Amino acid sequence: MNGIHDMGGMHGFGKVQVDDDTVFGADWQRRAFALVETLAWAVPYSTDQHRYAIECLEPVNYLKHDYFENWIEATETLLIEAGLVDRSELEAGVKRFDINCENHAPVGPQTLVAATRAGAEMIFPADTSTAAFHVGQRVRVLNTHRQGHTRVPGYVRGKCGLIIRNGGIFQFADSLAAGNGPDPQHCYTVEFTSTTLWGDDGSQGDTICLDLWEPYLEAI
Amino acid sequence: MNGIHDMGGMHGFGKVQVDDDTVFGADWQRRAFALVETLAWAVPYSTDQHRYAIECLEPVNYLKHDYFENWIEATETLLIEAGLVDRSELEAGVKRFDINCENHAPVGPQTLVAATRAGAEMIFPADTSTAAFHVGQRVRVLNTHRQGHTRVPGYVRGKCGLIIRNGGIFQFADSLAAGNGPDPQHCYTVEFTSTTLWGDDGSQGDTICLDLWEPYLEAI
Amino acid sequence: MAKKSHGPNKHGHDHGNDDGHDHAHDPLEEGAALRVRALEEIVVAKGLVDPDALDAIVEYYERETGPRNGAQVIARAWTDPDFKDWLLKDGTAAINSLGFSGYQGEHIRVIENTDTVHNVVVCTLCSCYPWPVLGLAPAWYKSPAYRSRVVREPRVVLQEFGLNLASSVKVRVWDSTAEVRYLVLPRRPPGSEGMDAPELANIITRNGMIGTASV
Amino acid sequence: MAKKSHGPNKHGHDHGNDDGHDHAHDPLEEGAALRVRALEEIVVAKGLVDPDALDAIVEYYERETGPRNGAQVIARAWTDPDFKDWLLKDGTAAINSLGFSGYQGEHIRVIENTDTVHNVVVCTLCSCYPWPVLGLAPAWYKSPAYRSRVVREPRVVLQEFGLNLASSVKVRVWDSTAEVRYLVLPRRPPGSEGMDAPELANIITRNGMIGTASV
Repeated sequence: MNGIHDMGGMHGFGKVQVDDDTVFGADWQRRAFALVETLAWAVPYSTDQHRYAIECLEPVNYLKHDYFENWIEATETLLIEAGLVDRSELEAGVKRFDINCENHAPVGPQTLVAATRAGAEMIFPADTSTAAFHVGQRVRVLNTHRQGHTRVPGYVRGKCGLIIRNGGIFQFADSLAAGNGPDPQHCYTVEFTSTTLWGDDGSQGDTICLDLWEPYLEAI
Repeated sequence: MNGIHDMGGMHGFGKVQVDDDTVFGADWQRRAFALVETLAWAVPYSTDQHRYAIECLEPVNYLKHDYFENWIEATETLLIEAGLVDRSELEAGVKRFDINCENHAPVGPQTLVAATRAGAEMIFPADTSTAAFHVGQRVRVLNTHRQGHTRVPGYVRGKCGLIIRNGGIFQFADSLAAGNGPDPQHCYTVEFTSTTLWGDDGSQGDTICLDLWEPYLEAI
Repeated sequence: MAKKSHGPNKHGHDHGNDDGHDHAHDPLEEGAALRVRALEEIVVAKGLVDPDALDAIVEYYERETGPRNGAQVIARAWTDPDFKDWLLKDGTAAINSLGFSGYQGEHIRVIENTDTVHNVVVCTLCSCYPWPVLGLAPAWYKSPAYRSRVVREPRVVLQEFGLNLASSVKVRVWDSTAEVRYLVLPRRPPGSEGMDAPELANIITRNGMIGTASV
Repeated sequence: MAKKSHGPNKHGHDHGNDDGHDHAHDPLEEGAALRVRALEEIVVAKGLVDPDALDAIVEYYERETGPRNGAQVIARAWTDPDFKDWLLKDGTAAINSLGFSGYQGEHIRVIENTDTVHNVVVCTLCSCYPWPVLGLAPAWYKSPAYRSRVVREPRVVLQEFGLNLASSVKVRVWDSTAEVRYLVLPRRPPGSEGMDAPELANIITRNGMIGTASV
């Protein structure tokens, strides 16, 4: 979707606060982070579903609120969609109904840390599908403007670049976020010249590289 | 500039509140409108300079504040830039220094209303420059991403359309907003198919027409 | 949006609906009202603004502009073929001839709805609008929702306005990006054959002349 | 951002800098803190969350991840040519061999700065970042200013970080749009020839491994 989150190339956000390397500035941010990571097991939701819920926040809130408050608001959305919490509970700050946890089991500390250390399974065997494109090939990014979650930023759509790597076959974010399973796709690193993306306002000689799934691309 | 104001095509702003046809919902909005129109004479500033000042507001304020508050904040910026008011006066709500009004004369009611009825002079004689393009010609919009004010929305940049009208030679908004005078340019109506702009997510058979000044365009 | 103005209005311009009820307390709204009052006081004290000019310009827009002007233009075009030809060829001149002119209406182009084309107007970058014939823009026209969506999914937006177009009708969206302002000439509705121009003007709506209604 | 947590912390997790000073009163911040506490109470009461898991995951990230991990990887690469080759060929495996692995680090690609190419990493769409080797992302990396600008005007942004690149050096910006996370291998600075790996690790900064500093 063409959301406020897709801000590559925008003007108006001022200078980078280069000295602000805060990770958690307040304890509630730690708790927010922990809740998002932990609830992902019980609800459950994938990272891409959580990202999409963030992208669907009201644009003014996306900009106004703290980064971790946006994470929490997105998780509230996912909890409500799953029927596990309702709006009145969140407003009152108290539980008003019980749920059947059979399909929403809480994760324990050991399991959670062990799984976090192990990481997610996102890649599929190389022989499960044939690549449509090859390294060294020039491709164009499709000009798509769907409502759903996607990982192709607006600033490369319709633009041509060079495939510099085939990273393998990965779960496809667009499909996962839409609840349609991993739908594995080849994912390529595509290099664009800055002037292709930004015209005369680009940075002469410089390039931008993105990892783009095969369905985002077409041959030229 | 690629500002928050350039929102053609964005998702995330919800349904249109079709029944809200309020012009002024509160008296302060009337006063805000009148101040912006009246101060344009004394400071002075052009409509395009005022638009650019709005575009330069912090994105979160642009979305959070009332439309007329944005108009006022932009006018405050222009007053400060002209040295006529300073930040401390605005914060305190009281005058702290006098100004020499010789070059900043207030407009009287008769003059203002008569001038408003007459309108601005924006067009130049047809024989003052030769058109680079003609009706029926296909053109491409340049892919520009400058910081300054421009009237070419992001969603048509790099896209091809058909010139359906040469509207004449007009003052050039980009130049006026930059304080470089009218720099008159031919201004064309260019029609784009919806699918050119939005790909498969466009509206089949429908088109979008924009008035675009000659410097935005190139022959194809 | 709170409609009550806060505090005494020393300029005597309170046209707000001060109906004695307490409206919802909106701190953003109050902040804006205070901000505008502060600016007004400073610039009047500095001699940059003549308070009478403030009154005059608001009165001008509220009394002399508005969609009733545009409705007269459209009604005339529906009842006078020569005027209609002129209006479509040189909108500004034809409109001036009815006494409507001025700022944000220096160059008006009238675009005609037909059996096969429906027109709708927007300003994606700000809120350009033909003030002399339609008055100042309504809130929805200036909203991010309208500005962002009507260029990408005009039919969905028009449906929200209650306007369902046949797929055989092409939509043309006009984004007011330069100095021309657009006015839609709606199709004269069936059943209106017996009406004269003043009667016709009464059935023509602001939304019809923007393109978010059929008439 | 206020660093003081508000009210009694009944879970006993106050790692904040509660230094006894009153910080600026930020209603947005307070609203967020209350919101998070409310959600925590509800989901714990419903049995969706084990409070011990909340503690454990924060402790894991604060203790076991962070830029010191990445610095060890880089120092090893600077001192062990075979490891460097492996790291550039299969970053994930080489990094795993040093004991760093996990969520948001399943596929790490290491990109090498040279005399002619400088690399810098961003995630324009959210804030993707290689957690196992760099920890959670710093505020500036997640900011709209960085995300919007570094892909369009990387040299201007790098100058704000104090990094002035010669025009002969090409900048490659890596926008982390899919599942690969990027780690920059900075150039070993002149004068560091006598340092061993632990000493080298001490001079390698988080920003150097993102690409907003030279080392």
